[in-house]
Amino acid sequence: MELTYVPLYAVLVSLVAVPFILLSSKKPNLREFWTILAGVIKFLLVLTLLPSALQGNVIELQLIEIAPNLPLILKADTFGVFFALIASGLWIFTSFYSIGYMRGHKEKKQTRYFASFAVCLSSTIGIAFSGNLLTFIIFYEMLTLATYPLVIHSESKEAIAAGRKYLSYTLTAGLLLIAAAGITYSITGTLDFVPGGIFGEADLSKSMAVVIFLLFLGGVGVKAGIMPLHSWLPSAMAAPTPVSSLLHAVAVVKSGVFGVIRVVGFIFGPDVMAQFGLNDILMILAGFTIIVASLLAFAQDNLKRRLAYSTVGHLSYIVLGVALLTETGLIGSILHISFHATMKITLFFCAGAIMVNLHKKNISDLNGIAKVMPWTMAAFTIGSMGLAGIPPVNGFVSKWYLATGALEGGMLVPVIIFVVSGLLNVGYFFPIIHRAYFKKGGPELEGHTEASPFMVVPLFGTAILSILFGLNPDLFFNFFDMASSVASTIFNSI
Amino acid sequence: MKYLKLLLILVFALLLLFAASDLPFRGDPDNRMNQQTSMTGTDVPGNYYISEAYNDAHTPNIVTVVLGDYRSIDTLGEQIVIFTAGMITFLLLRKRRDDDEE
Amino acid sequence: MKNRSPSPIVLLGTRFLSPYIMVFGFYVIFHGHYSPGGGFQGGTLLAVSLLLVRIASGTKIANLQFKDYLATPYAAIGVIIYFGTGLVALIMGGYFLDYEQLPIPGLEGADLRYWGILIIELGIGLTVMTVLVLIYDNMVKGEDYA
Amino acid sequence: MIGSEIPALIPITYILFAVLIPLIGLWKREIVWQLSLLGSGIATFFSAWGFLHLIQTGETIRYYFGGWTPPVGIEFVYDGLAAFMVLVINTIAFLVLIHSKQISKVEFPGKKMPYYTIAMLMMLGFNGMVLTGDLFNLYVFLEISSLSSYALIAIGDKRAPLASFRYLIIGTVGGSLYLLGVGFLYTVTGTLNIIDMHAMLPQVIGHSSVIAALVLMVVGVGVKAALFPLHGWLPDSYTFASSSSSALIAPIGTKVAAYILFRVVLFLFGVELIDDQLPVTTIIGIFAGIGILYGSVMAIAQSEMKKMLAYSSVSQIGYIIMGISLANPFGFIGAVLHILNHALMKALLFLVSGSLRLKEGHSLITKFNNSYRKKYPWTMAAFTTAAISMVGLPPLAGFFSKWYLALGTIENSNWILLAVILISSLLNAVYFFRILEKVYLNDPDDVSMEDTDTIENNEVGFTMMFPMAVMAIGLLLVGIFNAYIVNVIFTMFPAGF
Amino acid sequence: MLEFFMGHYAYWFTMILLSVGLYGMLLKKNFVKKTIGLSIFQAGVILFFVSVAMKEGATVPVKADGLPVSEVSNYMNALPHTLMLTAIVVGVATLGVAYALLINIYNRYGTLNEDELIDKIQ
Repeated sequence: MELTYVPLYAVLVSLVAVPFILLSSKKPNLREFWTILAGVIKFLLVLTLLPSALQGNVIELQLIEIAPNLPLILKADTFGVFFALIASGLWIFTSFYSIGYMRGHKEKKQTRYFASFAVCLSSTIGIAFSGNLLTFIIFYEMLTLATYPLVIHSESKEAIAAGRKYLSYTLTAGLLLIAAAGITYSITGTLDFVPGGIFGEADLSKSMAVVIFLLFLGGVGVKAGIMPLHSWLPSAMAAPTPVSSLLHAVAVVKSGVFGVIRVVGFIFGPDVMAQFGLNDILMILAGFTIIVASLLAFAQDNLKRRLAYSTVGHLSYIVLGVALLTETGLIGSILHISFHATMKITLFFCAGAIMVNLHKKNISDLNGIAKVMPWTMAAFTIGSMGLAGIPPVNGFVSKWYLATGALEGGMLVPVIIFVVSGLLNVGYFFPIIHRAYFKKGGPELEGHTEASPFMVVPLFGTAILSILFGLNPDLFFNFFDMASSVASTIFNSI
Repeated sequence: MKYLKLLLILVFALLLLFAASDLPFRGDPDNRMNQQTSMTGTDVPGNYYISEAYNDAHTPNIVTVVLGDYRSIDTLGEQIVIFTAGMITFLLLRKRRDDDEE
Repeated sequence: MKNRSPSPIVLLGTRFLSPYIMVFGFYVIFHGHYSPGGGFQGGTLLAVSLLLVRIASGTKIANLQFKDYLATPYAAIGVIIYFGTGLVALIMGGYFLDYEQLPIPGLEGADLRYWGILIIELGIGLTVMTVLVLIYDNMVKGEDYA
Repeated sequence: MIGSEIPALIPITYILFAVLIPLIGLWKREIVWQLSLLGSGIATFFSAWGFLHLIQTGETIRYYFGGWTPPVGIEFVYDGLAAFMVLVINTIAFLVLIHSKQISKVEFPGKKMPYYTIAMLMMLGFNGMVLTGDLFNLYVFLEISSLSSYALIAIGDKRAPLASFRYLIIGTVGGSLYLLGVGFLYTVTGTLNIIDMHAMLPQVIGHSSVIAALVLMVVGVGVKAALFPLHGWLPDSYTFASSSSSALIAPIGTKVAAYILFRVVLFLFGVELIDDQLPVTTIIGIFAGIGILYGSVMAIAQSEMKKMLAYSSVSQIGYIIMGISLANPFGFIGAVLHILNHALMKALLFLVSGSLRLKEGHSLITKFNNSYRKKYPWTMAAFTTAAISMVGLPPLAGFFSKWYLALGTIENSNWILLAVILISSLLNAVYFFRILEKVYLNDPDDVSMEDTDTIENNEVGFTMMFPMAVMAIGLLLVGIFNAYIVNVIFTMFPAGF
Repeated sequence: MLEFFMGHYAYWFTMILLSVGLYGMLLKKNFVKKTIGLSIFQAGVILFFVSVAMKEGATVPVKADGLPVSEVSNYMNALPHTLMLTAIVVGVATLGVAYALLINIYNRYGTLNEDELIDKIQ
C-alpha cells in the first residue's frame, strides 16, 4: 500500500472521530465505540509505517506551504514512528480504562472529555510526525489547548487553579519556543529536523548559542518537567486518573522529552552541543532534577502526587541520557521513553483503580488492600520494580544502557546519580507494597472486590507488556532496533 | 498639570519657530514653488497654473480654474465635507422620529 | 424669553434685504470666473439671505420662503450636480471630472471646461446654501430637543 | 478597459450611495439598510476585482482626475498596498453593515437614514485616504472620514457625545498639524504629489523645516492611529459609541491611519533618508513598544468588554507601527499582515460584544457566566476563535503576523521589542482566557449555575451570525493559506527594501 | 539680519497664533472656548499658507490686461489660496459638528464646563 499519506491519516483519524463523538453524546456506548475505533485504526496506521521505519527510510509528506519556505511537513522517520507507536498503542489501553473509570466515577461532561482526548492524541501523533520546527510548534500548541479541558475536567476550585497554572506554564513555553525558532530561522534559514543538527556551518557565538539553547530548553523543558519548570505537573494531578496516566505518562511529558531529543539531536546536533558545552547545562539540570524529585516523592502521601514526582525524576533520566551525548546513552534514553511509559501508565492505572474502587487517595490508608485487589497490586508491584530498575522488568534494560552510556562517556557522576535514584525509587515505592501486602486492612475493606474488568485488564496488560519488553526489548515492535538506528543516524550523520 | 501643558505649548512654539526660521524667504519670487521647473525637472504646479490656466479654461480667475478644474476632486471632497456636516447635524440634532419600520 | 412681540422694523427690514443679498449671491457665483468669488462664497451669501429671515421672523414665516424639509434633498442634489458632471465625463470615455468630454453641443475644449466649471460652481452653491440652512434649522430644533 | 477605472469607481460608488440614501430614505425609510449594503457590496466587488486585476497585470494604476497629469493635477495611485488595504476595509465594512441591522433598531431608532449616509461618507473618506497620491487631497479625505467618525461615535450611550467631542478636539488638532507639515513641505519643494516629492526630498532633506514637517505629519497621523502617547481619545470613544459604530470604526479607522504612516515614513520620505537626520523610526518603535505593553495591561484592568477591546486596540496598533519602525522586509510583512488580521479579529470581537449587548443588555465581563455557552454557542465559538488568534496560537491568523514581526525584530537584533511581543502575547492570553473561563466553566463559587441543561439556545439571528461566521472562518483560512498572502505582500515593498 | 526678519516674521506670527489656539484648547475649561481655540488654531494654519503664497511685486491671481500670464512673476501663486478655500470650508464644517455635539452635551448634562461635567459623570 502507498505509505506517503499514512502519517496524515494517522494524524487526522482521531480528529475525524471528534464530530462523531460530539454527535453521539447522548448514547455513551456509541461514543466510546468511536473512541476505540479511532484508536485501533490509528494504531494500525502507525503499525504499517513500522517496516519502512525499521529499514531507516523516511516518509516525507509536504502539506501546504504555511509561510514562505516554511512548509507544513509531516515526516515519519524512525524516531517519529517510535514515539507515535507508543502513544497510539497506549491510547487503546487508556480508552478502555477510561470507560471503566469515568463510568465508575460517574463523571460529568464525558463527551467533552472524550472529544478533547481525541484531539490530544491527534496533536501528539502530529508532534511525533512533524518534519520541521514550525509544524512541531503548531501541534505543540494544539496539545496545550486540548489538554486544558482535561486538566480542569472536574471544574473544582483546585482543578481550575491547576488549569491556570498549566496554561501559564505551557503558553509561556510555547512563546519561548517561538522566539527560539525565530532566532534559529534568522541564523540558519531553515527549521527542518536534520539528524546531526542544522547549525553545522552557521557561525554562532557562544553566548548566542547559550541563549538559543536556553530558550529552547524553556520551550520544551516545561512539558518535560525539568526542574525548576516542573511544578505544573504535580498540581495537574487534579485531573481524572486516565488523563494523568495517558497525558502525564505518555502524551504531554513525553512530547516534552521528545522535543528535547529533537532539539538536541536534530537542531543543534551533538557536535554543536559539545562545542559550546551546552550538554553540561542539560546534565546539571537533569541530575539535580532526578535527585530532588526522588526526594520530594518521599514527602508525598497522595499516591498520584508521589507518582507525579517519580515521573518528573524519570523524565530527567531521559534528558540526562541525551545530555551524555554518547550513542549508548541515547539508545538508553529513547528506550526509556517507551519503557517508562508502560510502567508509569500501569502505576497510574492502579492508582485510579484503587481510587474508583475503594475511594482511597492516600498511601497511608492503603493497608491490606492487596487482599481485596490482588491483580491490581500485582501489577503495581511489577511497575514499581521496573521503575526501581530491578530485572526482569524493562526499566532495568533502559537504565542499563543509560549507565553504560555514561561510562562510555567516561563520566562517573551520572552513574552515581542513576544508582542513587534507583535506591530512592525503591525507597518510595516499597512502603506502598509493604502496606498493601503485609499490613492489616481496616474494616472498611469488607465487601469490596477487584475493580471492574474495564480497568483491571488494561492495567494488567500494560504490566505484562513491561515484563515482556524487559525480557526481550525487540519484542513485537523492535523498539531496540529503532532506538539504535535513531542514535546511529544522529551520531554518524556528520 | 497646568504647568506641564504650558511647557508643552512652549516647546511646540519653539519647535515651530525653529522650523520656520529655515523656510525660504517670504515673497521671494524665486522660491522653489515659484520656479519654472522643479529640482527633478517636473512642472511646478503654481507656475503652470498661472501661465496655462487661461488657455486651458478661458477663465481669467486662476483660483477658480485651479479649484474647479485642476484640483476638482479636492473641491468635490470639499463639497462632500459640507454635505457631511449637514447630515451630521441631521443625525445628532433631529428630534428622534420613532415612526420606524415594523 | 418674555416679550416675543417682534418689531416690525426688523421684520420688514430683513424681508426687504433678503432678495438683494440673494441677487448678490448669484452674482458672486456667476461672476466667479472673472473676479474673486465662486460657489462657496456665493452659496454662503444665499444662505445668509435665507437665515436673515429665519432669525428675524421665526421658522413659520421663513418656511414660506424656503421649506426646511427641502434642505436635505437639495443638498444631495447639489452633490449630484457636481459629481454627475464628472460621471458623465467618465461615461463619455474620459477621466472622471474631465470636462472636455462633456456632451455639450457646439463647444470645444477650453470652452467646455469653462462651462463645466460653471456647472459645478452651481452645484457647490446649492449645497452650501442648503447645508448652512440645514445646520441652522437643526440647531434650532436641537435646542428644544432635551 | 474598466480595470484601469477601478481607483475612481470605488469612491464614486460611495458618493453615489451617500446621496441616494438621503433622497430615497426620505420617502422609503425602511430600505436604507439594503441601500447601504448594496453600496458597500458594489465597492467591495470593485476592490476585489481591482485587486485580482492588479495581481494579474502587476502594474500600478495611476488615475489622473480631470485628465491632468501630476503634479499639475491630482492622481489616485492604485498600487499593491493600496489595493490590499482597500479590499480589506471594504470587506470588513460590508460585513459589519450586515451585522448592524438588528442593532440599528435598538440603539438608534428613527436615525437610520443619516446614520447609513454618514457610514457611506466615512467609507468614502477612508478609501480616498488610501488611494490618493496627493498630500492635500489626503487631508480632505482625512477630514471627511474624521467628521463622519465623530458623528458615528456620538451616537450611543449618554456619555458618547462627550467622548466624541474630546476626539473632535484632538483629532482636528492632529489634522491641522498634518496640514501644517504639508505646508512646510510645499514651501520647500513646491509640489504636493507624493511620488514627485519623494524624488525631490533627498536634495532638501537638510532643512530643519523638512524634519519638522516629518515630525508634524507623524504626530498628526499618529493621533488618528492612536499611537501610544496620543491614544487618549480612543478608549472612551470606542466604549460609549453604539456597537455598530465601534465595530465599524475600530477595525478600519486606526488601520487606515497606520497605513498613512506607512506612506509618509516609508514611501514619501524613505527610511535611509530620514534616519541619518533624526532617528524617527527608533522613536516610533520605542513608543510602539510602550504602547503595546500599556494597552495590554490596561486591557487586563477593564471590566467592560468594549473598553477592554479598545485598550487591546491600542496595543495591537502598536504592533503595526512597530512593523513600520523596524523598517525591514520582515517587519513590513508582519505589519501589513497584522493590518489584515487585526481588522478581522477586532471586527469580530466588537461584533460579538455588540451581539451580547443586544441580547443581554450589557457587556460587563464580571456578569458573564457559563449559561452563555448554552445560549449563544456559535457566537461564543466565534469569540473563542478570535481570542485564540489574538493570543497568537497557530494555526490561526494572529500567530503569523507576530511571527514575522518577531523575525523582523531579530533581524534588527532588537531583543527588547522581541521580548515586548512575547510578553504582550502572554498578557493577551490573560485577559482573553479570563473571559473564556467565565463562559465555559462552572463557577465553583455559586452552585446556581451548576446545571446548564435547562437553558435553551438563544442564538442571534442570521444577519448577525453570518458576518461573525465569515470572519471566524476567514481567520482560520488566512492563517492556513497566509503563504499566498505573504507572496502578494512581497510585491508591495517600498523602494529601498 | 533685517532682511531675514522681514522674510520670516509672518511665519513667526502664524506660529504664535497656533500656540495661542493650542493654549485655548488645552487650558480653557469651557468647551465653547476650547472650540474657539480650535478655530484660532486652524486660522493659524490658513494664514501660514496664505502668507506663503505672497510674492513680491505680484498681484492677485486674476488675469488682468497688460499683465501677461507668460511672465509668472506678475501673479501670486494661486495654489495655496485654493487649498485654503478648502481648508476654510473644512473648518466651517468642523465648527458645525462641534457645536452640534455641544448642543447634545448641553441637553444631556446642562453644562459645558469641563469640571462640572466630570463631577456630574461621577
